Amino acid sequence: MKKLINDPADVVADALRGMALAHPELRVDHENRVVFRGDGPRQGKVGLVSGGGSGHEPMHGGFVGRGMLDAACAGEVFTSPVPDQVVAATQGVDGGAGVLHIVKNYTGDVMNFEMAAELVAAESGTEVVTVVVDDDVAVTDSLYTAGRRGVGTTVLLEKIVGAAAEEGRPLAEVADLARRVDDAGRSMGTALTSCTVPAAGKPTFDLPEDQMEIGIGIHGEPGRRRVPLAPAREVAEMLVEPILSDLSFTGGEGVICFVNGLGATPLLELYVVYAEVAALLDKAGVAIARSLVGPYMTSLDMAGATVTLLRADDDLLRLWDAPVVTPGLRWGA
Amino acid sequence: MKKLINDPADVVADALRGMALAHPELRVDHENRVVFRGDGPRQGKVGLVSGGGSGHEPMHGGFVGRGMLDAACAGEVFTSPVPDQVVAATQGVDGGAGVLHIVKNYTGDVMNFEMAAELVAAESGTEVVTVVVDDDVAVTDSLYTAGRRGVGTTVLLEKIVGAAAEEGRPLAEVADLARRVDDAGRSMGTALTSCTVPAAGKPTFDLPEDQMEIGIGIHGEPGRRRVPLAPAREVAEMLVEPILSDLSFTGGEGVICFVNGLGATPLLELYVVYAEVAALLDKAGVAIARSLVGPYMTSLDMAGATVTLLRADDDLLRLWDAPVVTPGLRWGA
Amino acid sequence: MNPEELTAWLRRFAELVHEHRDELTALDSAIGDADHGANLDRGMTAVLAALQEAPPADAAALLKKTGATLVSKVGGASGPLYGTLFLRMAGAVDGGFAPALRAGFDGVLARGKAEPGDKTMVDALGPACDVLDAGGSVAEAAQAAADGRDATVPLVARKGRASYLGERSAGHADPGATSTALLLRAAAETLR
Amino acid sequence: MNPEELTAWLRRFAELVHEHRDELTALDSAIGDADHGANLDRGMTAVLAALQEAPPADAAALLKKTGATLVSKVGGASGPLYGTLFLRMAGAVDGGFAPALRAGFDGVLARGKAEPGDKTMVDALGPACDVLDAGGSVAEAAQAAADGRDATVPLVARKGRASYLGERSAGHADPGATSTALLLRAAAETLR
Ligand SMILES: Nc1ncnc2c1ncn2[C@@H]1O[C@H](COP(=O)(O)OP(=O)(O)O)[C@@H](O)[C@H]1O
Ligand SMILES: Nc1ncnc2c1ncn2[C@@H]1O[C@H](COP(=O)(O)OP(=O)(O)O)[C@@H](O)[C@H]1O
Ligand SMILES: [Mg+2]
Ligand SMILES: [Mg+2]
Ligand SMILES: [Mg+2]
Ligand SMILES: [Mg+2]
Repeated sequence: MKKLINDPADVVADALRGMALAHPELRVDHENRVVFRGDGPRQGKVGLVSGGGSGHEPMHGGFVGRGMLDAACAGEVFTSPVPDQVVAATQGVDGGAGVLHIVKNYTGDVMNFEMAAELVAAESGTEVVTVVVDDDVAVTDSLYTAGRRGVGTTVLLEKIVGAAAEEGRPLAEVADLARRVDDAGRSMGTALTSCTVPAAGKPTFDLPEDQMEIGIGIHGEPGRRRVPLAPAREVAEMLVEPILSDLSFTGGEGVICFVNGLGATPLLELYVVYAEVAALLDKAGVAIARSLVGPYMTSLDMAGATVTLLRADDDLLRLWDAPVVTPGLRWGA
Repeated sequence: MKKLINDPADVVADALRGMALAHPELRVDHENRVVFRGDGPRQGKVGLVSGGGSGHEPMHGGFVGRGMLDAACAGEVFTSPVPDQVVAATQGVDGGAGVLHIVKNYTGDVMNFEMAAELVAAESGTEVVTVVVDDDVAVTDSLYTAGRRGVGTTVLLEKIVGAAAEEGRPLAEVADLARRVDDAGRSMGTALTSCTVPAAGKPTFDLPEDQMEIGIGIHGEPGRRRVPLAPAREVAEMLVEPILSDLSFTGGEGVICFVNGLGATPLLELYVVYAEVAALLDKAGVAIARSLVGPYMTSLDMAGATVTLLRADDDLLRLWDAPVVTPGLRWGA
Repeated sequence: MNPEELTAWLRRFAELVHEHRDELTALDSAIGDADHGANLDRGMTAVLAALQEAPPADAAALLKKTGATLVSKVGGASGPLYGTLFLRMAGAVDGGFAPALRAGFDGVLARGKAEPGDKTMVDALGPACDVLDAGGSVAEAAQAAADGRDATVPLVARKGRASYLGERSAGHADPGATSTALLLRAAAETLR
Repeated sequence: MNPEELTAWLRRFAELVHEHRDELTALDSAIGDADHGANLDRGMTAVLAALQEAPPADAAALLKKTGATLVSKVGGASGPLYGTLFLRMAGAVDGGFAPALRAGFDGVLARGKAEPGDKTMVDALGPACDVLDAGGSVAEAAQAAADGRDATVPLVARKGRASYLGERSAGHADPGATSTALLLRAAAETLR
């Protein structure tokens, strides 16, 4: 295992120390491993709390700040945070207007956030609403599975809903918006390599030099199928086609097109992929209203990319364009 | 070779297409492979032109925009741009106040920019001043070498000098400032893996699972020495110590501390490294005034990091804090 | 049940988890995210430390502390599930091991909403409870749990992250069922 | 010299570069940045295309076009250096191959400021010029270039990116010296 870390058991704590030092505008609760806005809690503002396993940086801690999250809980690598963390985050962002939990759809995340919400309900008067993000079209969504994973739409949702909360919209409205964003977003990913969980010390799976995985998630799991390595043009097709056939993106205001790097794929390649995705969307008659290209939701040192399309309307685009000041995403201020 | 690309021969052209599509605020001259500000040339403003081989994204094309570069020339992967590109860039940003060429100190870059400057001088009245960045303490700076490589300081310099040019300062002053920044910046890097040049198809060098290179540059070259894989704490020491012993950073306004990822190293690890670097600086009595952590100057898919320290004064910090609106670096607007 | 025998059980479970940490991680690598071994090892280490620091006075308090520690130290799917198992056992331990484990199992079902055959820890825990309820010995329950674990091999997962793999999840034992088989094996070795 | 024989030389050089592309890249991988093979192959392919598209009327025009094409298609260190070599040859080709090559060599020295023994293309080109100036044959010059290339193996580089490696640059032939040896070999095979 080749990583710039100290003891694998300390990686999350060490990285949080670095984050706190690099971003004095944030407040990091090292005991509970929660990253807070330095200027929170803000009275009368709905608090946005997210979190998940570590290893996806900048998601979620890097999205804490004005116009996005109020707090993010950092679990162990690929392990959802524990309820205590979520309780601490929820109480720490409570400005009297209630708290929204943004949870990616993984059994562990859902259960731990659920237990936290139960604890908060038992202990305090803070109103908590939970929205679960499930946008990965690689997973068959049926009664007989844990449902779709939450992947790239999470980043877009945290930005858009963060802007709405910043405007002072009430909890019910913010939660509705979050559900609307989740409904309108779809993602699909590919991996050229696996990744190495520090505590495991070796790659989660082996992928021969001439093969790639299609339909992977962001936890180093193998995908739905293994295919021969293909040019970016064909890879883009394998990612875009299932998204387009799952939901109609034509008409309206166009889409926010998000090409995400999984940690070990350089920006050069992401731009190559973006060019191919854009060409496919053009052919399909889907207009790109906004785009985001970069490593925003990673999977440790996995090489690969995910594509997310979010069907946008004027309201969503306005919220997307609103100022955001976080370590991971910043514009307008 | 596992890359999300099409034909290796097309990778730069394909990525520039993606960049142009993802950033409509830029203007990309695909024939000359130059990325321009969409709103340039700006009358009366010194034009800043940089460039180099591709494979370092977001450097340099991603640093084109308000408050930073006016144009960036994209060479083939790891191959400096040709004079024609630099001439096109120079002419395209000429707003009547002269043009600064920011060149990283590599023989190829220096010669190609030099030939371009000769051509511009012969063809037009545009005044061109060249500043060469040479900040890599891994390279012995003596009369008997090509001198130090230009690495991380380049990013900080382009930001700071970009802000000064945006203020309307004259060419001589902007060039002086650039030299001052170069003088005040030092860098050192490490690699855990080599990288694969697309046209070469295999890693530039082999690095056993238990070894790392210290003193690498950003072109996949081996470094000054190979050492056993070490914890981040010790790696940080191997990078920071040579910088501190090359130039005094104590006293004054402190430093801008830049921990850079080389393309395949995830942000999680960069924060771990940053925490260790910050601890070492604290011990050495060096105050961190500002920080930058992320993959801003990459070396294709190399795993590793570089550390850059820039001795800052109030003027530099004010220019660092000034608004910048580029795909790769953005704040204040 | 007295706190001593329960402590012995938990100690042995912690030992087994530690010994099988890499195996659990390898199973979770095949069909999950490679953290199950680290998760349970971290959790049970914390449990032993908590019990050591302030030994609970009775069986119920001990199980409660165990469950609470797992909930607050493990995370992931196994944290809430193993945590709930012990927390619910605490409420039924007065009746002995069998009804306590059944209550814990019901908690796991309520929390995780998995059904038998979904390729989860339920497939090891359920058969063990059935054996105990039918008057079988703890050793027989441990065997049932081990058989349940083995029976997960051919299954296609329908719960947890293994379900994302679809057909590709078949051919591997479920990590959670494997750790649950260790839990019952520890019981067989320490409880009468 | 007539354009035909120069064209034959350049064609053969392009062929040799293409054949040795991987070898040049491997040498540049050892002590550089793994692009020398691709750089020269791209450049010479462009040169052949340019000469094909509009065949220059005389030797000087042909060499000028070759140099200009290399300058605008190669980049890196080798683009300006090989480009300058041919551009300067154009000005001296009336005197024949030997003075032309010497003029080109002077251009390379002026542009790159390397000295003999710095482990660069200078170490292959210099000896070849010396042989020609002393009245040797092109074949003898090619041999001198090859020997010069071989002599770069033990050297520690002091120019170009190989110099960053310090002592570690010793033990490998210089890529530019190697391609220059091919240039002279092509000359030996095509020029009298
Ligand atoms: N809904 C569920 N009900 C019961 N057990 C489950 C459920 N989901 C997952 N599990 C169990 O949890 C195990 C995985 O635990 P672990 O790897 O620690 O958590 P995670 O899946 O969050 O990484 C699975 O092997 C399975 O036995
Ligand atoms: N200053 C110099 N003078 C002469 N030749 C040089 C000089 N610097 C580099 N070279 C030659 O250029 C070769 C490298 O060319 P190439 O790999 O194409 O460019 P780059 O080094 O920019 O990647 C070296 O092997 C060396 O022979
Ligand atoms: Mg997990
Ligand atoms: Mg090069
Ligand atoms: Mg797991
Ligand atoms: Mg080279």
